[in-house]
Amino acid sequence: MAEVVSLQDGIRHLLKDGDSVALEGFTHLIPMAAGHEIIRQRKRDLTLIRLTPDLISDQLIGMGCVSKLVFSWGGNPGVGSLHRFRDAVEHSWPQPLVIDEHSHAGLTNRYVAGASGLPFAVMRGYRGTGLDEFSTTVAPIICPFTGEELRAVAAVNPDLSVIHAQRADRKGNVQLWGITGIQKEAVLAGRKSLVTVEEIVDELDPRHGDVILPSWLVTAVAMVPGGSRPSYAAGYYQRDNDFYVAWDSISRDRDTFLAWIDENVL
Amino acid sequence: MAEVVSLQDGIRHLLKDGDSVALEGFTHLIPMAAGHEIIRQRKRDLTLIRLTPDLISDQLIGMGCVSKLVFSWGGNPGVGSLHRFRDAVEHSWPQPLVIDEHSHAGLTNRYVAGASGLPFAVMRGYRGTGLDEFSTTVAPIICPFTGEELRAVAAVNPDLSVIHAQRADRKGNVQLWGITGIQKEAVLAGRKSLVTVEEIVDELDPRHGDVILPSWLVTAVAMVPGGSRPSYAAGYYQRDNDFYVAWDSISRDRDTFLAWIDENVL
Amino acid sequence: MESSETYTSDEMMSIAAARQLRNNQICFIGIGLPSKAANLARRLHAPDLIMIYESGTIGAKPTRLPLSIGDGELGETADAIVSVPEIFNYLLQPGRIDIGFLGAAQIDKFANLNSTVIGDYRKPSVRLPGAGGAPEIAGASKRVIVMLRQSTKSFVEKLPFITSLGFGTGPHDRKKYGLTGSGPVMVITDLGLLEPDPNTKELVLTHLHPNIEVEKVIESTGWTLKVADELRITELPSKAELEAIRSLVSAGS
Amino acid sequence: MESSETYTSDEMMSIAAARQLRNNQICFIGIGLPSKAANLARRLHAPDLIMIYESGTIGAKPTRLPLSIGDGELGETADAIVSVPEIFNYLLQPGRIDIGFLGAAQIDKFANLNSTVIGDYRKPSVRLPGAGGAPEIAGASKRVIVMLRQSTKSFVEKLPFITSLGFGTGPHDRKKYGLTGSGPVMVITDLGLLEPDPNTKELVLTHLHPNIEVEKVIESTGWTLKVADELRITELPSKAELEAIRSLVSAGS
Repeated sequence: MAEVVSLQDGIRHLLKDGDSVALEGFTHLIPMAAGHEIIRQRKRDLTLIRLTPDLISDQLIGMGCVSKLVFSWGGNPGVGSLHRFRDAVEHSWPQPLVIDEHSHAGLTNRYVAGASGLPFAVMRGYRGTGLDEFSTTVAPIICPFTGEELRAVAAVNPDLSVIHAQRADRKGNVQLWGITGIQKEAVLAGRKSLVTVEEIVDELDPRHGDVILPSWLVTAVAMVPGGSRPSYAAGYYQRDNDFYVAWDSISRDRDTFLAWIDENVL
Repeated sequence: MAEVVSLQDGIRHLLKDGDSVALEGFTHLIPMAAGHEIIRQRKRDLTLIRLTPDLISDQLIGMGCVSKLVFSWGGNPGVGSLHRFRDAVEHSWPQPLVIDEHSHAGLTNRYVAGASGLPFAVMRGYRGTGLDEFSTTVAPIICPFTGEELRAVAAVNPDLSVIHAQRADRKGNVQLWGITGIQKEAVLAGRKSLVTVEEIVDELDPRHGDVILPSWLVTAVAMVPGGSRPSYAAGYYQRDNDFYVAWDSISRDRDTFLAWIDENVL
Repeated sequence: MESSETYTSDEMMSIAAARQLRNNQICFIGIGLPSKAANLARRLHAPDLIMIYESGTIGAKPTRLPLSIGDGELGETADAIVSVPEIFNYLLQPGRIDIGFLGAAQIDKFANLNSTVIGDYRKPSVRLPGAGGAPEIAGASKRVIVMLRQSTKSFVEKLPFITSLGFGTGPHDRKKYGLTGSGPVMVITDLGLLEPDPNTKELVLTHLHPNIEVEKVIESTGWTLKVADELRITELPSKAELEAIRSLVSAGS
Repeated sequence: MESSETYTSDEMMSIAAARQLRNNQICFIGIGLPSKAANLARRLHAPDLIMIYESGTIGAKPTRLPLSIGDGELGETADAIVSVPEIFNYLLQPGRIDIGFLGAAQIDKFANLNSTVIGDYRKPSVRLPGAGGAPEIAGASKRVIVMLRQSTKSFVEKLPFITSLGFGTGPHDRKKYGLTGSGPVMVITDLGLLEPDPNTKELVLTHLHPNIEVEKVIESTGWTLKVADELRITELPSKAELEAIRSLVSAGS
């Protein structure tokens, strides 16, 4: 059964240096506050796993928390580059960044395999692309019935999976709705999981399109109102698109970036 | 886009002798009326695919529509045997019945593979059991990353997949809720699909837990109120448990069975 | 030791099974005897037992005993309903289930189960319903509990068909076949309880139900049944247990 | 032929792209230029265009141009929201998408796309965002339409990295690599339209946008560009098209 904890305690007890950590949320419900707590606790040598590394990944990378990134699209959606990500890959600042790069479909299926207790998943894809050549977590596999060649992708099972959701009840049952992306699979693939929520309520009344994560599938829940800003939480607040645009200039320069983190996160 | 048709026309135009046809619905929303229409149209040599062949399968088998059954549990839930199924397997009455037998997990993953455009799916299971020995649609597969031996199950892609749902709109968008079982995968795995519905409405207002099948994923929709009886349709009518119990004595004897079909279906 | 009330052997079996379940356990429930026992446990000492049915309901709290594993009340009272692929791939296969709770038509001394055929598979004398969820429940649940009535027809030397693997031919087969759960921990019958020997994994009679003679159990077993040195007697059904089981109304009735 | 109104080359590109979409088509929409063109088509001749975004929204009808593929309004106006695994495995992979609509940083003469790096993969001079959904959109959609601005930096002889396969090295590679869709049918730029030669699959300039000289297109291409014998001129943006594109308000603005 999930334990209700503070964000600080959740990150302190569930994540240690050197761990792999998934932070998921597809534009919506990105666990930004949890990422900031990781920065504040100065976790090091993390393998960060995320389909769409965006601002929170840029911040974690820029602050030197991440030594390896497993991802499938690393940009600022609708705006452009992630400058801290680029600086790490192009100039090893503040430290070298190892990458394990996939397509969305590929990393998605790696989570599905991880959530399913399988060592790999099968898919069409990769063949003929550079991704096939460079990734060590993609391999050929032959259909035993048709002889067709497909691709296997290795399961991903993060040491800790972190998501943000709208609500939990006091028993730790979690409810999220709207665009729920890959979050269910991320939590199920994780060896442990931490869910930050907008609020903890007595009862989870049904919401259309909701995904329920029963308490026994979650390790810990922490109440963090606004925990997804500048991403959004449907039913609570909107996406701060202006901040996403502003991030481009904040993050472009190392000193500006560090000053922003110093003022806004630390 | 799905066409709105009569049940009679739907079965007539979408299903021909010798086809494979999935009828899905897990206790809930079983497409009984569609099965009866198949009997009335005296379709022959069908491969019937169904996780839980129950009364409708018993009737189709007993009426000689089915030459092959792909299934994972063939009983009358909570009651006992399916006597027509047993009679076909044990005494080839009214004709021999070829079976391709799986576990629920196995046939489920065959639908998942079929829905996913893959020739097979990977799972843990079958090893050490008689199912592994007798099925030609299960094969060993080795994980290219860990060397672990698992099982591949062949995709199933029915010529026609039939389900029953609560509602559709006039454009053919389908909405079902409650226990929705394997129906989404069955429709997506089908080369064609027919959905019978309790009613056709102007607008599908949201229902908690609903599954939406957009019109462009469905071939045809037919309005058949009560089309699931004696199974049930959440929000419309309850399961007729008495009839499930009564079926045991109706179906035990060939003549009683034929008389019942004559009176109630033909 | 006499009961203050009379009870049937089926009631004893269900009560003995219900006692094995603990509150907050995650149980994957087969239909029939297991479903009855689990719902009985919910009314007694395990109100927060989390029942999972293969139709997709998680945490259902039915007021009546469901006739089928997809009854309407299971859906209406569930904490969540998920698709059948999620039940098997996301919840069962990764080993998240504490107790897999199964019935069967036949069992052998290594707790392998048959629910497929009597006789030859290709020309059976009795065609049974088949596997359903059982093989993977038996394979992937952390622990498995089996319930079936004991007779020489059901407790057999050699199964005509292995639907669900218990321990195969001994202590090494589960590993050999890559099964991730630890397998059957108890077989509950109308006569007593059997548990696998920790070393050989052969079933051993460890408990007799009240007023059952050990000879009766041995005679009702199709192999030479091993009996524990310290054979214990199952506790009599309590008044509360009997009241609870008799108040379980089936949805079909 | 002069337009009665002035317009930018980006507007021409978006309008030319929007014209390629038909009502009721199922389109898998990449963010950026394709999203703008698809939403423009919805406001013009294709109100029932079914847009699929990789975040999981099916049939979204946004009133503003989304900044991201997971904007709130996409979810709120969708016919259905599904999980990301469903989008890729159930909808894209089996070939249910009519048009895969992609942007890229670079393209080569066989319509292979790069959105990963400029320079060496292990030590890139410019690290781009990467693949996202593009490789499988390019592989599995029935047909693919590509949009990117034309220059010798973007239209290159040899890609540093193939993120998404167009035709590989010629007409046989899609089959060889098991790609199920038929591949790119058109590349829409700010200068004109390119289409693959039916036999060689090499891109051929088939349309010039109004007031663009063919020499300009050839100079803006990093390989020796083939030009169709019958080079046609794209129709001028209509008043309605220009009004529609200018009324597209971005969610970010």
